[in-house]
Amino acid sequence: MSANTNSQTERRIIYLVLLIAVALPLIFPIGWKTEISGYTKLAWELIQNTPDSSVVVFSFDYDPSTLTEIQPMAEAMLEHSFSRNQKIIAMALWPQGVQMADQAFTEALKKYPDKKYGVDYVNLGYKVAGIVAIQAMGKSMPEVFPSDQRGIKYEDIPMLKKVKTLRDVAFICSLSSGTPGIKEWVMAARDPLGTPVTGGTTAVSAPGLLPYVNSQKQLYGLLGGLKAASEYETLINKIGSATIKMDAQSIAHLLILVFIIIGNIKAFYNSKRSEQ
Amino acid sequence: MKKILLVLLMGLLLSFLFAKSSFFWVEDVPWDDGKALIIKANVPADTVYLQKALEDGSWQTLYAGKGINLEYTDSELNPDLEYRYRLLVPRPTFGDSISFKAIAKPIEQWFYLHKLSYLLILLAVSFAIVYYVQKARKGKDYYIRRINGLDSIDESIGRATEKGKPILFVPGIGDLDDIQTISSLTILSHLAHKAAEYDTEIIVPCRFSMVLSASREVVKEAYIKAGKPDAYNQDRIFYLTDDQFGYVAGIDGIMVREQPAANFFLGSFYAESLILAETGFSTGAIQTAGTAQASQLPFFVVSCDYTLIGEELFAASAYLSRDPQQLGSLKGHDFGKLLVILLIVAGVIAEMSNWHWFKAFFEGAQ
Amino acid sequence: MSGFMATFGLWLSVFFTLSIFSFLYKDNPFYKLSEQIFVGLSAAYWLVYLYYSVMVPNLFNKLFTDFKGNLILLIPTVLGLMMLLRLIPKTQWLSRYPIAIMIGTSAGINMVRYAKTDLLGQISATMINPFAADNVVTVIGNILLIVGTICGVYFFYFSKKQEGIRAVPSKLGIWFLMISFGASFGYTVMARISLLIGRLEFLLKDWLHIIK
Amino acid sequence: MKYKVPLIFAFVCGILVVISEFIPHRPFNMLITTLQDWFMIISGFAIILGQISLFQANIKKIRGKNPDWPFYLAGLISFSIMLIVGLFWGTQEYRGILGHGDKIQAAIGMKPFDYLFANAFMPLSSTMFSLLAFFIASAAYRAFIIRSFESNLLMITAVIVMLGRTSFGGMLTSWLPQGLYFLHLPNLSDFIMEFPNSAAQRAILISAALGIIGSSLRIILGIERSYLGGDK
Repeated sequence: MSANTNSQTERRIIYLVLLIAVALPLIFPIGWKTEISGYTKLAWELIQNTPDSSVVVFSFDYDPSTLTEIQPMAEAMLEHSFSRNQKIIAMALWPQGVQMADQAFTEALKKYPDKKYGVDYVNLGYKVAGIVAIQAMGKSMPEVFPSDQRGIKYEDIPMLKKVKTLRDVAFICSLSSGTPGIKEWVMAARDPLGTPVTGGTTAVSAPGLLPYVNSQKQLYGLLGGLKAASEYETLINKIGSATIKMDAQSIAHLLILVFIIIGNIKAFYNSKRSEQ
Repeated sequence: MKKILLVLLMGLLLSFLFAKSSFFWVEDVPWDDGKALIIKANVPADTVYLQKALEDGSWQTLYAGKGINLEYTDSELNPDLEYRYRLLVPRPTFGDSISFKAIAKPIEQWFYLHKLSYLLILLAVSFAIVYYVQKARKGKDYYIRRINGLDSIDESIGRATEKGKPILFVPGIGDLDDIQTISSLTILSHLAHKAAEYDTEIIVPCRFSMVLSASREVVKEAYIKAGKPDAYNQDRIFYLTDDQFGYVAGIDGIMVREQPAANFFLGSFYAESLILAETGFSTGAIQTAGTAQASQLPFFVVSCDYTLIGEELFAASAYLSRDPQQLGSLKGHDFGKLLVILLIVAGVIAEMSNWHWFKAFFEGAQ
Repeated sequence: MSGFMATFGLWLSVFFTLSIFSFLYKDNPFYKLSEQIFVGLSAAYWLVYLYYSVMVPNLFNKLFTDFKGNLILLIPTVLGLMMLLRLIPKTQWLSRYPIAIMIGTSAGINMVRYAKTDLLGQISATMINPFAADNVVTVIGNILLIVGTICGVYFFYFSKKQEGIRAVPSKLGIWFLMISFGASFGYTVMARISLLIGRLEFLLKDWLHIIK
Repeated sequence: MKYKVPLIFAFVCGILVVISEFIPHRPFNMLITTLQDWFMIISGFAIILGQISLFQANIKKIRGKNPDWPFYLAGLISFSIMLIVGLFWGTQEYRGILGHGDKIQAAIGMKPFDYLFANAFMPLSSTMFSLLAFFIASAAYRAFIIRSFESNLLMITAVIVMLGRTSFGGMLTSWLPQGLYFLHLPNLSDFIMEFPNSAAQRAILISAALGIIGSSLRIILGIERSYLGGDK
């Protein structure tokens, strides 16, 4: 039992040190710079090269639990899309995504106050059933979204006049932290319809989605985690929340490496002792 | 004779004008659901106007611009209707314009041709699975290689018996419609049988009521088969809560209080994988985990003694149960894997030899 | 009033944040309370949004504005109600009909979507000429990609003994899997730390005003 | 009857989806649209079902005086409050049964539903997940011990990626000459992600896809019927 209590104490020490190590750089920022990876660049290029006044879809498929990672991406990508004069359809495959979308738009509209609802952007709200909903959007969007969040009929929204199915949008950007999310968009929109899909996801999901960023561009670039968010902010010359938080991130990573080293030293001593 | 020739010539000219002029014509989009037409024009003019007849008789301009090699796809059409288009080529010197007309009806086809490769692969794999399942049902026994993670079962039960401590089995957080949960229950059946033989207690906390009733059934059956129906204790297989984190917190409590000698985490797991494996480790149990959830595998691999990776979970369940349905299906999947390997090799060779049609066929380019 | 409510809301958030963090020391009543409130709130959240964004526009509005034209929607409504009969043991069997429709439809969708994206899509994405790249690093990478995919798939091949020469690709396959798990682990560290940063930022900025 | 008809339903729906994937001709493309519409409505009811059973389970625990019953009561109360304010006064964008509740909005600054979301739901949900940061640190501490070749492979990759994904990792190796620049930590970490990681993930995707095709096929053909409960 004593070994157990011992490991309990050890565990609590680790927790405490980690807490302090993350808090300090938040209070005293260091200002390290990040390098831009190819995946982020690719996603940026898609938005950058999509022509003026194309209609695009931003799908908010996450909830507050992953807010820190994904919200900065959402804000940066929205801002970028607005700056390219694209018309944005917002929607959500997660019910909590609706609130996340509202927050992101409030942020982006601060920079672009003349964007008009219904003309430059629209919020269609949440839809249940994930991949089935996307599949149905491929056949008919008004069928899936008879009206927007405010109750305005789909047909009466100016920017949606020419958008009948997902084929008519220039790209889909899914900000997702699980299922349904990017994978479902690739499966039900990109592969059958050919509409480009890009997006941002948590660092947990990123490795599993990277195989889709291939020569066929099943996925047109991908933002994975806070680092990618800060890279995107760099690309659009924005000093956003992600950039500021990268210092804490770097310190925490280093600390975990230190933990690994200590753990190994301890294991080495233990094995020596048991040999004797 | 001359008259006939003249009439023929006239007819030819007319049919040219109406059916397919070489300046302006409409084609059906092949292999689709009959909702689109391609309008093509080739007129050496800098400005042309492409217009479509609306129901009220007016003309809607679809395109304005250069007339050379013009291709315009009009989509969202109704396959029952005929559509009329015209091309206006303005003649500024005369102050008027020449107009070409074309009429067409979109046609619905019976197959998406670009999906041929996709259909073929799906059919091949499906037939293989059905074929092997049928054969297995008729009594053919298929070989499955030994799976490393399964070695832990005997070791765990041995350890638990020695220490007089129970075994903890967690069937994952998926409901019964998840095949991972079903595989997990098959393994539970085998484990319960062994546990009954050695008189070791087995604890099964469940997240869903459907999983609970299935687990009870499975364990009870195993105890009866082992000839110890009296040793079966229904209260050790219980429902905790539907909530993900509540469920995990409950299991954590069990691990700390009961100190099981061995933990099995088999089924579908999400973010809680790490919490379970970490707490289990701190109690010193031998841990075996298995999931097809790729994002959670690293944590199990790192903190458990044995891990069934991805499809190994399904294979383990087929291996232990010898259920012909599962065995046959697995054999069918294996056929699919061989096909995949062959196709990849063939594809790489084709690409290196510049035969790009091969890859294009599988990409299903339209 | 609204000023007071804002302050109260802030303290509420702080209370919940700290209560959950207290679990790190050990399980305690504050944690349990927060956990149950969380469960209750999230269940209600789902229901509310389901009502407004699915039930109202896709079902109720259609039925109320044009009942005759949408008569067909009564079928899924009845099926949905049959689903709810699951709650009563006697009528439980009726829920099998809607469940069968849902499971059958998703099985069909899964089958075609996975076959296209994860099977066909990934196979053709691996059909590459490794030597077409313009630098050595990418050429090596491409070769690794092809070999790794093949060996990985072979690792999951169960119906042959993997001994002698047959064991080699399988062994290679497991190495690739381990590298991939390591990479995922590294990535996940980043994700989890980000979440912690988010919470600390809230405590330090919105509550304690230590950072701006 | 109790099993046969549902199995036929599952078969018809599954086959319809598969056929409409390949045949563009009517009636399939229209049937599938209808089926998808229905699916969304039925799954709406399925979510309601889940929430009601949660409600029931809590009531059962409170009645049975489970040792933790006050907590379950708190859960029940919070559920009811959130549901009632949500339905009565709606959310930020949706109008509730009783309208927008302008007076209440003026009093607390926003709609009560959004207030609860921002000040209770959001902190709870995000803090719950942030606990994992601590668990992952302790897991790394005790599990990344040099052992077998395979576990070392995992550990080394994890370390490279962890370093490569920070600003610090970039600085650590920025002195490398141009020729060795692929060893630069961010590049190396991207290389691992792009090639060996993608290869392994691809292998997992392919074999899992085969497994899913197999089980879906078994469900459609009615060979696999455990989802209906009861017999095998």
